[in-house]
Amino acid sequence: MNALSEAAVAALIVLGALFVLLGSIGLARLPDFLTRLHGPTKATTLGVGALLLASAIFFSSRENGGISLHELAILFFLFITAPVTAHLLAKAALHRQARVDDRRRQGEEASKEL
Amino acid sequence: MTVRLWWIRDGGLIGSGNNHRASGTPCEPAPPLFAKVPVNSNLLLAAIPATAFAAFPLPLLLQRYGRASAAVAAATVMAACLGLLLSLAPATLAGHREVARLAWLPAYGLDLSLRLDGLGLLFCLLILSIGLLVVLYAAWYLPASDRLGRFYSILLLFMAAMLGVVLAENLILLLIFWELTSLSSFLLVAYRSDKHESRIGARMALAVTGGGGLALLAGILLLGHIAGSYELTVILTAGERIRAHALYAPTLILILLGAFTKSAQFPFHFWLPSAMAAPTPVSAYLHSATMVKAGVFLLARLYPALGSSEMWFWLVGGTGAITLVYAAATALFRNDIKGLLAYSTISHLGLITLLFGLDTPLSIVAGIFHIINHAIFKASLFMAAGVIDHACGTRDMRRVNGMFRVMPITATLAIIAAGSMAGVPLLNGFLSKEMFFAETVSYPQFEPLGWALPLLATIAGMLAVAYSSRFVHDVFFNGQPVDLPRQPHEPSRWMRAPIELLVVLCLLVGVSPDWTVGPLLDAAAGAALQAPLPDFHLALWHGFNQPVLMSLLALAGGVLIYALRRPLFAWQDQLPPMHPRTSFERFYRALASGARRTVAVVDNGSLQRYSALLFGFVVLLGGWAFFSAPGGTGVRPAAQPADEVAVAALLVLLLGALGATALYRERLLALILVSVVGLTVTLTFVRLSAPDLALTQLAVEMGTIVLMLLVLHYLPPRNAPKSSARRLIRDLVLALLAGGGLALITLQMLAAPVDTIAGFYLQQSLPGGGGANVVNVILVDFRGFDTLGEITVLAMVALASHTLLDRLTLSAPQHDADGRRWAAEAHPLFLSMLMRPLLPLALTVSVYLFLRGHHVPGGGFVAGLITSIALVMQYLANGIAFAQPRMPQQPVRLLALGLLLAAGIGVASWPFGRPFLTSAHGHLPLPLLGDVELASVMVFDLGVYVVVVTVVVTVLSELGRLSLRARDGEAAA
Amino acid sequence: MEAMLAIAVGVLTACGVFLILRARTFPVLLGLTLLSYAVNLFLFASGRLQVGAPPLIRAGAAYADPLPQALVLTAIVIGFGMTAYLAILALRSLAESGGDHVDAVSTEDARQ
Amino acid sequence: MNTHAPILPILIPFAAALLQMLADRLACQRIVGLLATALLILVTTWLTLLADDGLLRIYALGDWPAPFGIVLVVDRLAAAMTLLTALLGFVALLYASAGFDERGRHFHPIFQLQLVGLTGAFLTGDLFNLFVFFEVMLLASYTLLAHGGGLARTRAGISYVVLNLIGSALFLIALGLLYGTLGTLNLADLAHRLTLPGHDPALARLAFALLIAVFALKAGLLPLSLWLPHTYSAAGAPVAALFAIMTKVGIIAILRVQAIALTPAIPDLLDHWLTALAIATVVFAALGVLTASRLRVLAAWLVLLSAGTLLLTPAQANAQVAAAALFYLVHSTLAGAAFFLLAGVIAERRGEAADHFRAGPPPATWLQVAFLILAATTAGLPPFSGFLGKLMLLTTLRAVPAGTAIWSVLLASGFIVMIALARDGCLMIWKPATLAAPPPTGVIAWQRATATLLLVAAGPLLAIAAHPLAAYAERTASQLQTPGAYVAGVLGASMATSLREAAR
Amino acid sequence: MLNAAIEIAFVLIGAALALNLYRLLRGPDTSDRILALDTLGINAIALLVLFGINSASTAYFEAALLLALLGFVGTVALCKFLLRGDIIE
Amino acid sequence: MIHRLFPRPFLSLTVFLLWMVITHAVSAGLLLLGALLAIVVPRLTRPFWPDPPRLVRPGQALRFLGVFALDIVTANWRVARQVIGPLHRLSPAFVEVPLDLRDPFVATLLASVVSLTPGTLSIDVDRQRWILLIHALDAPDPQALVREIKARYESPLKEIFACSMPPSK
Ligand code: NA
Ligand code: NA
Repeated sequence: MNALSEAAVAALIVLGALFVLLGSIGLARLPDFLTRLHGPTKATTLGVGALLLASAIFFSSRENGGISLHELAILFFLFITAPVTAHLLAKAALHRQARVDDRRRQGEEASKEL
Repeated sequence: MTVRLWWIRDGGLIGSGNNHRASGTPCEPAPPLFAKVPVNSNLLLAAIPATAFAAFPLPLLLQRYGRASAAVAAATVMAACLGLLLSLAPATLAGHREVARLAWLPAYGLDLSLRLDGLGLLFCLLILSIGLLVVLYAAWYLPASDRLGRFYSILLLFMAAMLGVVLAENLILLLIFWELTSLSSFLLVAYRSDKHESRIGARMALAVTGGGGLALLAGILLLGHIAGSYELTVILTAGERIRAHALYAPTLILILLGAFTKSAQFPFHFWLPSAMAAPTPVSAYLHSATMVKAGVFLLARLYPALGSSEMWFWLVGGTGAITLVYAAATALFRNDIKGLLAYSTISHLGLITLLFGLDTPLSIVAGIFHIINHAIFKASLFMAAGVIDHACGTRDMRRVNGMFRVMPITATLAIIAAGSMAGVPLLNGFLSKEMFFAETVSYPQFEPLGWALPLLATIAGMLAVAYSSRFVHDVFFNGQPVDLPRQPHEPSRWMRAPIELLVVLCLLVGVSPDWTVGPLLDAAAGAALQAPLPDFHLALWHGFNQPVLMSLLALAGGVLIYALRRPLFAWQDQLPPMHPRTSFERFYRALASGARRTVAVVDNGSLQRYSALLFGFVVLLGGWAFFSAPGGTGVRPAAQPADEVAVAALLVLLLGALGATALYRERLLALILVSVVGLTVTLTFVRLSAPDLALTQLAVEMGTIVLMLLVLHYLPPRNAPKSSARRLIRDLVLALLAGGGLALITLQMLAAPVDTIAGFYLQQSLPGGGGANVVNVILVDFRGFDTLGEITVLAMVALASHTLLDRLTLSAPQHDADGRRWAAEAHPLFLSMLMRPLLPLALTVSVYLFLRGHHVPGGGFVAGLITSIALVMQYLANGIAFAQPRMPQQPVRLLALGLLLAAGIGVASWPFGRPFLTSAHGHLPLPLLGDVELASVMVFDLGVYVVVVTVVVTVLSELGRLSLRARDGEAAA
Repeated sequence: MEAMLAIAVGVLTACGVFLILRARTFPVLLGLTLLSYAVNLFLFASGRLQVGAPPLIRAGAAYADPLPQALVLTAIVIGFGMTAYLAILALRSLAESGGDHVDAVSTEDARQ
Repeated sequence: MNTHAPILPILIPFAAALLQMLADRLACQRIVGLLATALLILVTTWLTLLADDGLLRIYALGDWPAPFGIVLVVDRLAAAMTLLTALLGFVALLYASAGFDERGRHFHPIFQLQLVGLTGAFLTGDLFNLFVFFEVMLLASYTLLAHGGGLARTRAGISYVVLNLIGSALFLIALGLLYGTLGTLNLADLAHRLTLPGHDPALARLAFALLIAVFALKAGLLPLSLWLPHTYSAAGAPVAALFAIMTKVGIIAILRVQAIALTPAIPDLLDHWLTALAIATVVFAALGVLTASRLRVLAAWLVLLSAGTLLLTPAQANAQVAAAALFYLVHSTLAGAAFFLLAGVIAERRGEAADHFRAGPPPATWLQVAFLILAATTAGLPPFSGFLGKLMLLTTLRAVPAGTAIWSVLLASGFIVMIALARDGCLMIWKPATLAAPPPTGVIAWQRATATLLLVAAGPLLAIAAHPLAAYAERTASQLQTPGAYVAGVLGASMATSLREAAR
Repeated sequence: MLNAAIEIAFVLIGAALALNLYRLLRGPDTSDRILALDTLGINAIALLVLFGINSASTAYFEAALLLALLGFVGTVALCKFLLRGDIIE
Repeated sequence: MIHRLFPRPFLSLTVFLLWMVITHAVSAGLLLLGALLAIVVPRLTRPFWPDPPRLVRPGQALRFLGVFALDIVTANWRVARQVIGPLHRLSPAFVEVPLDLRDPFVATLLASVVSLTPGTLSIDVDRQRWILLIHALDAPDPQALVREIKARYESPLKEIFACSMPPSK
């Protein structure tokens, strides 16, 4: 493993970890649910992405291994699933934030429609 | 079959390879006895009980041809037995002892061995001859509506058991017959099974005599242990050794318990009067020749082994004496004719017992003589009582009066028999009572209170005369009958015949004892004593001596007592009434309710109690086992340092677990916290070099969340009452003990030295198992059998989800725990859209993990879990209506297919001569593709995959389907 | 590392035991889940703890003990099946008794 | 086929279950089940006869030698227990085939898998594999217990499942501790290593103690057995009949572990507590017998009573005691099962009064006779198997340390059972209904009658065949109590016969 | 250099885990807790990747892949539960 | 022929690529297996994806991916600063984006892209009015955001999947 790739790996690792932390800081710090939701779903995506890139470079540059691309698969799945979780979380939070009375009315209306 | 049959004759004991006879004493052969006998005599002996037992169902089978056929069958069986017995009688009377033996359970000293000696002959004669009379009597006595087959069959069974008791050579065999008499007499007493008093009387008889039988069993086992054999031949010659043994006292007490309960000795006498609920023929039989006589028979039988000790004297003599007087006194006050007779039976058995307790050769002779006499007069008396009952419709002496005028013949017969009972001269009862008086007078070992015993005997004699007088006077004279249900009359000729015969015997024996019963008495007494007989001769008149004086006193005193009956009865009326039957029932009820309370204290029916007991037990047992180890082991230090990630993970885990526990009432929150724990455990597995575990744990975790949420939807929210403080403390203590204990054990184990078999797997995984992922090779190959069992378990869960959820209807809540209505949108768009590409991609990943699992983390389980969760997500995202029709149908067949794949490839190794589940693997060189790896375990793993997918999808979708049913239910309502 | 694992096992066990002793089916389910985590970790630990040595055969590598791993895997899967079974039973009990008490008695009965 | 004989008792019901799952028609399932169970009787009889040569038959699954692979070990004990399982299975299935199996789904495959679990548990020589078979057995039994539905079954089911899940957790802890201390899972290998130095003896003791606790839970030892009467009495008649052998799995496991591993190395592990608790179990069960208000509940208490009686024996570590215990085990299993079937048939005949101990239409004469015989058998009255079993136990247990207490409790419990059975039987069989009761319902299906009578007849038959049976039990016990031969046989034989070629 | 980077990264991710935990316990709503759980899962992927680089082993790959593929199932199910109560309908 | 084998070529390609990526090795056997999966898996799962949109411009799709990746990186910096910066400066807002798209799957893709791009989060799609509801962490000018999303993401997606027209049904 040459120095360049080692440096790149090291930088990406720190960067990735930093973004992971940032995401969690957002989660802990931001004032309400919807803003909190932005933190982790964004920053962690890039954080994990950077770490995965580091991993790809790391394993690709080792003597015996070929090019390591399987980290891409992880990223790929994260990208498919992250919006879904964000979407459902947002929906759930909005559902729960609405006042009970409103919701009950809404639910009744919905059941009328049905 | 290793049952061997052999017969031996005369004495010598054939060893039965018994290695359980703990005592090292060799079995001493009995001294050869007496004369030559016909060759097949032991077969004849065996035939007596064999016939009885084989033929006892005969009346029941023949009853369809009428009562007469049943009676004739019973009589024939008895007569046949009697014939067999009589053919052996001459030799026996000559002093010969016949022994027959058939192996049954020789290792435990139990053989079917029989003996016929004088004692046995005497009892057999009584059993069979009185039995015949009872059969005859019953045929006329029992109402025409009875079909009698059942009655005679039970009677025959009872008779057979009695024959067995008196003919047994092996003491355990004796006990077997003994308990059979209890059992069959239970049936006889309960003959009128629809009557409450019959059932209770029968149960009391069984409880007392059967319970005594248990004591007897224990005593016999001890006796056999002491003597080294259960064969009488051995035991009867081992008296010295037995009496000297440390276990003599418990042995004697246990055996006496058996004898006393059976022969209704005080304080176990109470069952006998209640057993009068039996039909009178049965009473006649039980009281005279059988049942109660079994008890005194046992005393006579074991006298050479157990008698001749101070303990014997005090226990046997004391019990006999008390019973004699107590029962005689009680008899006087009974208003029921059968009650009076029953207590007189008890009293006479006390007399016999007392005679045996006096422990002199002559007292034994007298005891046996009185057994004969009592049998004869008591049978006739009961039959007479039956006649009266039959004729009058009641047995109450306050109503039955003046019967002499109505049935003079029966009355005469009864009066003679009662005379015998009272000990009036010229009758047989007088003779044995005289012998008894003589024995009390001459008893050598009773010096300081030399007058007490004769006094007691005289008082008992007076009482006997008194109750006999009452029987005679109150029934046959004493004015007019009062308010009888029926118009009394003389009984039919045949019903009276047995009584006539017996009364004639009373007279004959009374007048000429030597000529009538002399030889029989000699033989019986000789067998009982196992020693030369004492010098005695039976005669009516031995001159005017002390016994005669006592007899006269008794007669006079008895008449006097009866003359004073009015004040006596009045006095007795003030006494608190005694009802053994209700007392027994009360005793049983108290026992049952005590049991119920105790059981309820221990078992409150609550799972929480059960679980707490289980945990508590394990903690205690584990603590004891650990700390009782020889050479205490201190806590060893841990080996590897912990890094910051481990600390962080531990923190997460602790918070998750403790949070879930503290907040368990917030169910959803607790579930989330538990998932956090699961995630941490997954990471722990990854960290500690177990990637396969991590994959499995993770996939299972997802399945578990879905499962729990499906359940949580229905479980009623927040209605659980809080646990009490005591309960909380108990649970906390248990939890801390269990947790702390396991933590300490974990530390201790991790630091303990060990040398495992793991090396074999690591070494053989590639060459033998063809895979680099050792965990997978273990799962599908080294320990594939475990995996087969495991998927069987899973398959059953799926089957059970069908079984248990079939047609189950639950009502789903209309709003969440905070009262919100549910969101309107059932299937959010993003979810349902993004799940569409995810399914093929997840499938691809699971194919990867499946195919490569033999070399990298993965395998059938993980692949199956991923596939199934991807499929379950289809249900979740798009609903059952969308997903269900698209799934493979017939899950049960799929399960079978999966199991078949796994087991089928296992069987495929059979043609190659290899055991089940032997794997094969190899490389197939193909053009273009190079070596393709093939392994039979792939098929196995495919089976695993199929089962896992089917199970997870089936279970979760079955649970999901509940809501459809709930909705249908609401729509219908 | 050993101490960490021991603490984890101990706490999971304690929490599991406490929850299993509750009166409602759902906490019992959670308790059994926690207990099975503890048990799986313990069983796993019987092969001792090793970092970075998965039992995948490669030249010149050190390996963790594979056997406990296989056993734990079996235990995890069976445990899942059992949890599912108990969950189903809890629902059945709910349908039949109308409540979620472990003794399938109604709340009023349980208080008495 | 001779080579594969040891695994047939597992594979036959397994194959039957698969066939039944494939052919979902009830009629087919019945035929397959009955045929398979009959075949199982034949095969296990044959195996029992084979095993009587005293040799161990080791079947190394996957051709991997013990202790690395799983081995089935057939000795007299294992073979005889599979035979008992097969007999019981056939009778219970015959009974169930008259309509009970229609009361829910998948009765037949689960029944067969229950047999798989039982035979596997008796045959396996590997403790983790035993765990797996326990799970198979228990899951099947959970489901069979619930078969037919009803709140009582569900209630009993939850207790049963939760307690057994705790038991499973305990089993795994014990296994982990065994592996972590001794490094192996094969019973013979464990016994072997236990005698060698170099392990932590306290941990090994603890591990075996926990193992025994798990078995004791299955076996019904107080205070772990409070669930048992509820569970057994809630189950349907044929299911409860089959359950009669389930406590025996625990007892056999204790006997085996004690004989093979504990006696040579940790002889005092069962001292002081097992016999005391067994005595407590007997006392408790005898009290329970007095509280029963219907026949099936009584039968359940009797199962507990026999379990307690059997648990008196392992701590004695004595071949003669074990032989007596084995005879008693066979007797009590069959008698217990018979009681459940009889309760079912009587309940059917008495309409609303069912098997309650109260007045009602009297059952047919043959049922009365059957009840009497069975009651006598169970109460230990001669001349049936119960008496002989008790005789053997009393004979062999006289000289053991707690002999007097054991004698007292055995005799007293016998007395209580006798008076309770007399009372309850009188009420149920003889007490006529005061009001005009509904007439007995129809005829009893021949399958049920046959099954019941077969089991009732076992009492007399066992007594008649007592000598050969006791002799087999004695040979079985002496083989069981020769741990050296077992260890050498399992570890040696499989090594010699089946190390596969390195080339493969 | 690489080792130092990894050490730093471990600390950073450890801190992230702690923050997740804070949110998990703090709430205030169940949806916040679910979000924290979800983030915990994603951070765990980062941790796994880091483990892989640290020990130069590909044995962590499958676990990370699976977490990415299945980690959202729990979140989705929990959200659906909050929304509809019935997660499979 | 090709169409027969690969009725959903884009999905088949994705499966094949995924396979090659995760197997982490190249051999003839694996390639063949990958091809096999590319045929079999889409067929097996076809019932679960009844109405997939058709990818008509693969080239543009690649370019779109590039833009998207770049956006993620740049926007991340911004969000990172916002997260650690003073929170009162943020002006979070709900923004409604009227859609020209009429395909639910493509709309979902758009929503995903919006979600994955830092600072914005798709909340829901109103399928009656075809409006994408977005929550933005800091949106001082909502209309600018709407324009940016429509221009940067919606119109390329429309072209890639050829789904600007309302569906015929
Ligand atoms: Na009178
Ligand atoms: Na549902």
